Amino acid sequence: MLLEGQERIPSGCAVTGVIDRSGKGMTGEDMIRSIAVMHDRSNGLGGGFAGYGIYPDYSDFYAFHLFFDDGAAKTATEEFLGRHFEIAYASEIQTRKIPEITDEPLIWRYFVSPLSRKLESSHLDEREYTARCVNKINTYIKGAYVFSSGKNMGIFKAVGFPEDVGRFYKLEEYSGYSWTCHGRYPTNTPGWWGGAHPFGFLEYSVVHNGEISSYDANRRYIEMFGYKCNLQTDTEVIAYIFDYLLRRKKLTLTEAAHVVAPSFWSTIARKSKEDQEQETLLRKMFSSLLITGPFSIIVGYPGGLMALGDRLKLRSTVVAEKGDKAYIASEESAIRVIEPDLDKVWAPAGGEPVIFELYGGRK
Amino acid sequence: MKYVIIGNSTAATYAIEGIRSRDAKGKITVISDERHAAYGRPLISYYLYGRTDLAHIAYRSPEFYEKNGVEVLLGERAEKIDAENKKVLLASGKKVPYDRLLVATGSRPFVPPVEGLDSVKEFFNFMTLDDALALEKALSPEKDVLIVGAGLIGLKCMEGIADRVKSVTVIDLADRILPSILDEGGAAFVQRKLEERGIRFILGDSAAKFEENAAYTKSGKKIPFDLLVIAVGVRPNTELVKEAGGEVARGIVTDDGQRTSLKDVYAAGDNCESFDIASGTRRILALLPNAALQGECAGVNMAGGDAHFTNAVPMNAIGFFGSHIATAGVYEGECYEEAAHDHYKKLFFRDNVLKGYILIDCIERAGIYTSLVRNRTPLSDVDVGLLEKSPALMAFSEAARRDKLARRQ
Amino acid sequence: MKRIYVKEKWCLGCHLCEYECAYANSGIADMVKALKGKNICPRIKVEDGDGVHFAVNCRHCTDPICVKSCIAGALSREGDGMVSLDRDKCVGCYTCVMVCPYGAIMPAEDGKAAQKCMLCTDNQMNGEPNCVKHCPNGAIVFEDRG
Amino acid sequence: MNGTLFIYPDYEVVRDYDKCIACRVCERQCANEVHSYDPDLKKMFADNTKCVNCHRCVCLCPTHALKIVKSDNTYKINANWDNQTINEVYRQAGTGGVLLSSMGNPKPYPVYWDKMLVNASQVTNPSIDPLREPMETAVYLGKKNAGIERDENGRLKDTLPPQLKLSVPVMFSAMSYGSISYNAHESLARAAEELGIYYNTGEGGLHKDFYKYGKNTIVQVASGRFGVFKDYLETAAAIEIKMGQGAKPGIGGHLPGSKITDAVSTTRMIPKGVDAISPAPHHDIYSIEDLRQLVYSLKEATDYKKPVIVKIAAVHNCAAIASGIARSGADIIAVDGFRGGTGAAPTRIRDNVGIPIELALASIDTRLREEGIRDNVSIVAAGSIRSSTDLLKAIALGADACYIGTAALLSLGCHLCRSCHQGKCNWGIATQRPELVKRLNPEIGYRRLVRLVTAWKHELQEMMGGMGINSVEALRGNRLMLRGIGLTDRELSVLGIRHAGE
Repeated sequence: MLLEGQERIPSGCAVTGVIDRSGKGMTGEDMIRSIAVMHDRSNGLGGGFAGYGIYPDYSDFYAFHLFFDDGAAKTATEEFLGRHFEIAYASEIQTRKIPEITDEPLIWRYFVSPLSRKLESSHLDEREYTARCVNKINTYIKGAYVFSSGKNMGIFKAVGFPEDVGRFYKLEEYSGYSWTCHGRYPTNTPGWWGGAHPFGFLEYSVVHNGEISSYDANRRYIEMFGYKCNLQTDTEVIAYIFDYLLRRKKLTLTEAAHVVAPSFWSTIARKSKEDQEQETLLRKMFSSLLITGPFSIIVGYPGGLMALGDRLKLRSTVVAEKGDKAYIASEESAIRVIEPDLDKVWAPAGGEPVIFELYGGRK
Repeated sequence: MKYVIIGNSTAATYAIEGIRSRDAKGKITVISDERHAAYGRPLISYYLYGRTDLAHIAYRSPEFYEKNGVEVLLGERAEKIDAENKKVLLASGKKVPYDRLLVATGSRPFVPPVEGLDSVKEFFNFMTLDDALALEKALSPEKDVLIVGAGLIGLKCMEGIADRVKSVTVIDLADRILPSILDEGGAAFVQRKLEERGIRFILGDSAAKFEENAAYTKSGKKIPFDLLVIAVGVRPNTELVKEAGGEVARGIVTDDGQRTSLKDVYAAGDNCESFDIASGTRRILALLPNAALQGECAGVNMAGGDAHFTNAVPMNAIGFFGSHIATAGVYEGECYEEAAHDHYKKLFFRDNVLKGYILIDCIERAGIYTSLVRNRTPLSDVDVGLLEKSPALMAFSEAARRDKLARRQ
Repeated sequence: MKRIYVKEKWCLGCHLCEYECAYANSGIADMVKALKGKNICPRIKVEDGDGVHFAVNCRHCTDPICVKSCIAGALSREGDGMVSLDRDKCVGCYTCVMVCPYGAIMPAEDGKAAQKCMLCTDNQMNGEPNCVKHCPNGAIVFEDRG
Repeated sequence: MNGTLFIYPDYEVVRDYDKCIACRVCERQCANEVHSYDPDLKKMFADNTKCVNCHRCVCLCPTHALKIVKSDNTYKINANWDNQTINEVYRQAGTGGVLLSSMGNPKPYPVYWDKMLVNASQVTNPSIDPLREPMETAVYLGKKNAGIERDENGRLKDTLPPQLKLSVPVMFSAMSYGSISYNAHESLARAAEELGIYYNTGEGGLHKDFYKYGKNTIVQVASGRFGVFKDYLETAAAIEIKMGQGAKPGIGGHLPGSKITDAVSTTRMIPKGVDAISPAPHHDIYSIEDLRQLVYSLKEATDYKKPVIVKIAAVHNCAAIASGIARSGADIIAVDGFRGGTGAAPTRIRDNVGIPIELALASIDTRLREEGIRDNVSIVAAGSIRSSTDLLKAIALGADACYIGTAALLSLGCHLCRSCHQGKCNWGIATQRPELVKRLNPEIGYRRLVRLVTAWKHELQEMMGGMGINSVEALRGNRLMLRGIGLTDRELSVLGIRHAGE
């Protein structure tokens, strides 16, 4: 059978996320409870979490999480990392042995910072430099895969049901101000750990429920800009699109949402002249980044979460607020299970971005 | 408003429609000495010929009078117009008051005072439906018929009865048939056709004396017959107006709104004159379309409208045994002529207009010629060469054609 | 009222309208059976000139001279404005032929009555004029121009 | 032998005498004078030698008594020397001239459109019903590679070069007034206006009457520069530099003097009755840098307000050429495949030069993406887009929009008799003879074009909906939606698609 990257694998899923806008830390346990309610939306072939604010002590370093198939891959990777980065700290990620999670690869964490000499001679900014290094490892080092590469955030994923994955990674030991979680229902993967979600790229992480029909149009376009869609998954391409629009084109989140899930032309025609101009311009400039087909995503980034669904609302998304906390999930029950008494619950319209950020704004 | 109409044929019918186009309420009374609702008067020959029957001969639908709120006094003869008191006196003694009066009394057959005519037992006029019904009763395949008069009425009568009697002979003082509408060539063409059908003509001669079953001509011929029809002409019924003091020439004199010289008295139809634009003279144009147009004009004006009838033109469509004649206008001026075995055609041009035409067995689209005569269309505006060959809208300018076909004219 | 109008600019002079008219008024369902071997007698006629063609049929005049000239009362203007011919009343005198300024009334094939365009209301076409339907170039239209 | 040999006609008129009513419509409608009526026999006859198989008579015969069949007259069967090949030798031996043909390449080369299959959603991803949901077909053509700039309020500034907005990704190909009739042009112009798309003047100038359709007009600047002047450029929505044409790559054009009527001569700004010859190359463009100069000359002339299209024929190295054009300042590249139509071309060139649009389009799109310059230009594919599926497949291969020429002409009545060069088009399209031109009533013609494109739009929407795509932007370059059938690995690789079942 073909792995992710060798073949395009559609999948259905469940997503959930939470943020405490006051910046207070939460363990990953609520996420586990939340995703467990949606057990039937996963099939045991992938689950994962992203936590933000979990590495306050190393917040200036890129936190690389890697899977290695074997020692050789690890050696090659560490050699590569050594040539490009200062490695502040490296360790195996602590896991809990449980019968539900098997066949684990080597799972390592590195806190790194680009070597200043190398960075200078590359004429790239630090993030671009780091991004390209991540791409190189993933593309060229056989058996090595960077699945998390942002600062002060981390992704934890595995083959299995997400609630088991959460226990496996001992998420009760981490504390973050925001979390997202994903349970996967792929249709034909043997289950490769790297193929589980969230998908992260630098600080951006994406969890996604859906199957986009615009995939190849989006992929062939985004690959013009140095991205390589090795996994051939929706989540990967969506993550790259947000990285491209937010980091490289410096669009706002809302603008990026208007690119990815734009209003219909007929809707735009009814908007104010100003909005018409802005949204038309975005559609004209980035028409190849329009995503069609069902999706419901949570984009995690330093300081916030954004929920966005496709413009026809072919996948459900529910958002809710309770005090400082805000919730996003595929189903309301997944929110109610962790906070039965909500201030406000609503279902955003298709294509309407819902953004929750720390009171201080994004980081 | 009380409208009274004396007469009940074409002019009367159109007068009713003319009145009703402006006045839906005023009372209309029609006085007729005939006992039938209005019928197509020229149809009496077609009735005998078998082209129509009593069920179809009516000029309008049976509900016409009721629908238009018309009181019809049939079999009542108007004796006198009391113009001063605005009343019509009937033979029955009734008096019918009017606010507006139309005299549409038409014409009557002229019967010449010929010696021995009263000895003829089977003697008929051919003017009314009653005439035709009476004649029909007398028809029989054994009978020889003599028709005096080779004009329109005489020859239509001839066509109507030819197949129902043993023989028909037509005699006329004129040297040709249909002298009022055909020139010599045309008359000869038609005569030849009719003679091929077995009709006998005695022309340039007249009946000088009658016995019960024979006529003696001026030239001394004896013509035996079983049945005699006199159709030498008609006289307009002008007496009512004349006796009331109205101006009468050959026919009743009216203005172009059909007003007589009597206040609130109008006249229309075969009893009055019109201005013939083709000849430029005032004359009686005893033609059905003319009666219709005059009647309608009179009706509109009686109801307070302002209609004018100004483009009267003599024209006739007549046919015998499948042969068809159409004529219009006057036969003066430069002539374009086609005389072939199967058709006869003459067009008369003068003063840059088409003055008249004679078409025999080539009547298709003749109306295009008629409109040129009626409208006095300048010939410089049309392609005369094309028109001579056949009537066609192609002969008009593109703009005129466009207007015509788009109904903008 | 909807009437038939012709557009000279687009008339190709193909004469299809004449055949379609003759067919429509034949009372025969099959065109070949209706027209084969016959000299047609259509109610619409195409005039051909030098590079100019147009079809002519009854204009359904607002003030129709034919109606006023009819000796039999067979022609009438109906409520909707259509000039209608009652063939049962017509005796074939052709006064209407003599007065129609468009040359749009003609003797019927049997010579016993006149005929004119009745906008296909009196035949198997149920009021959908067949000449209009089959004109290949939109040169004959059925429109309400008031 | 005096030099000309009788060649038995390829096609024969077959008349069903049981059905023929001798109405003579066929006779009146045949400009080739094939049909005649014998008044003595009261019978219609046909002279097959004059028939070009345009089907005018077949279509107009009211009793459907006519058909045209392929003649079964044959020389001795010879797989190498087929009838047509032999006849062409006879013709050339008789005339000593170059064989001329019209419309697109009729030879049995592979049609890749017919070897690609389209995907649809099942289970994991819902199809979308275009009758219930918006299904967007609008596209903007032009450069997309502008930088992000913001005003003092932080709002995005519109820095995009001029764009063409299409309500549906279809445009009418360049067909000059002269090669086609006034009425054909009017039909195209009015249809483009009603549809919210564009038609293309071709190299024939723009008739004064059609300036009012300027906002839906692409004006062409070709090697003969016919009809090019200030107003012409300013009236248009976009300007197309024609470097080549799919039907006849490498050669110019030739409109015979007989088609240069008063109006054509005025519009083209050339003498009446004299042959109009477009040179093979532009004599001011012998290299890519020369093209860049012309692109910018035209932009200068029109104040940078109009997109400039560069149209090339699909030839072997078109991907490299396109890469050069994408860096030349051009906003749009139009690529015309070898099955594209023409009003006249040397037969040998039409039938043997150039490559299929499918391959050219795929390689150009791939090449521009590899070089990261796909956003520099939009790509318009042309050269026998026959249906909505061809259109859809072209977009999935990477086209932003398609030009349709032959399909547009078919909807105007063309029956592909391929005799345009004879100037006697019985359908009033490829002719300047007034009595024939009038056979195409633009009132009918434009509506048929509108209906055709509308029908394609509906089909495109239906198929997009089936794929779960509700905006045509998400179909562009979406090659996963295509699978090859019966193609070799090499062909699949050029097309950049997988085989069906993979």
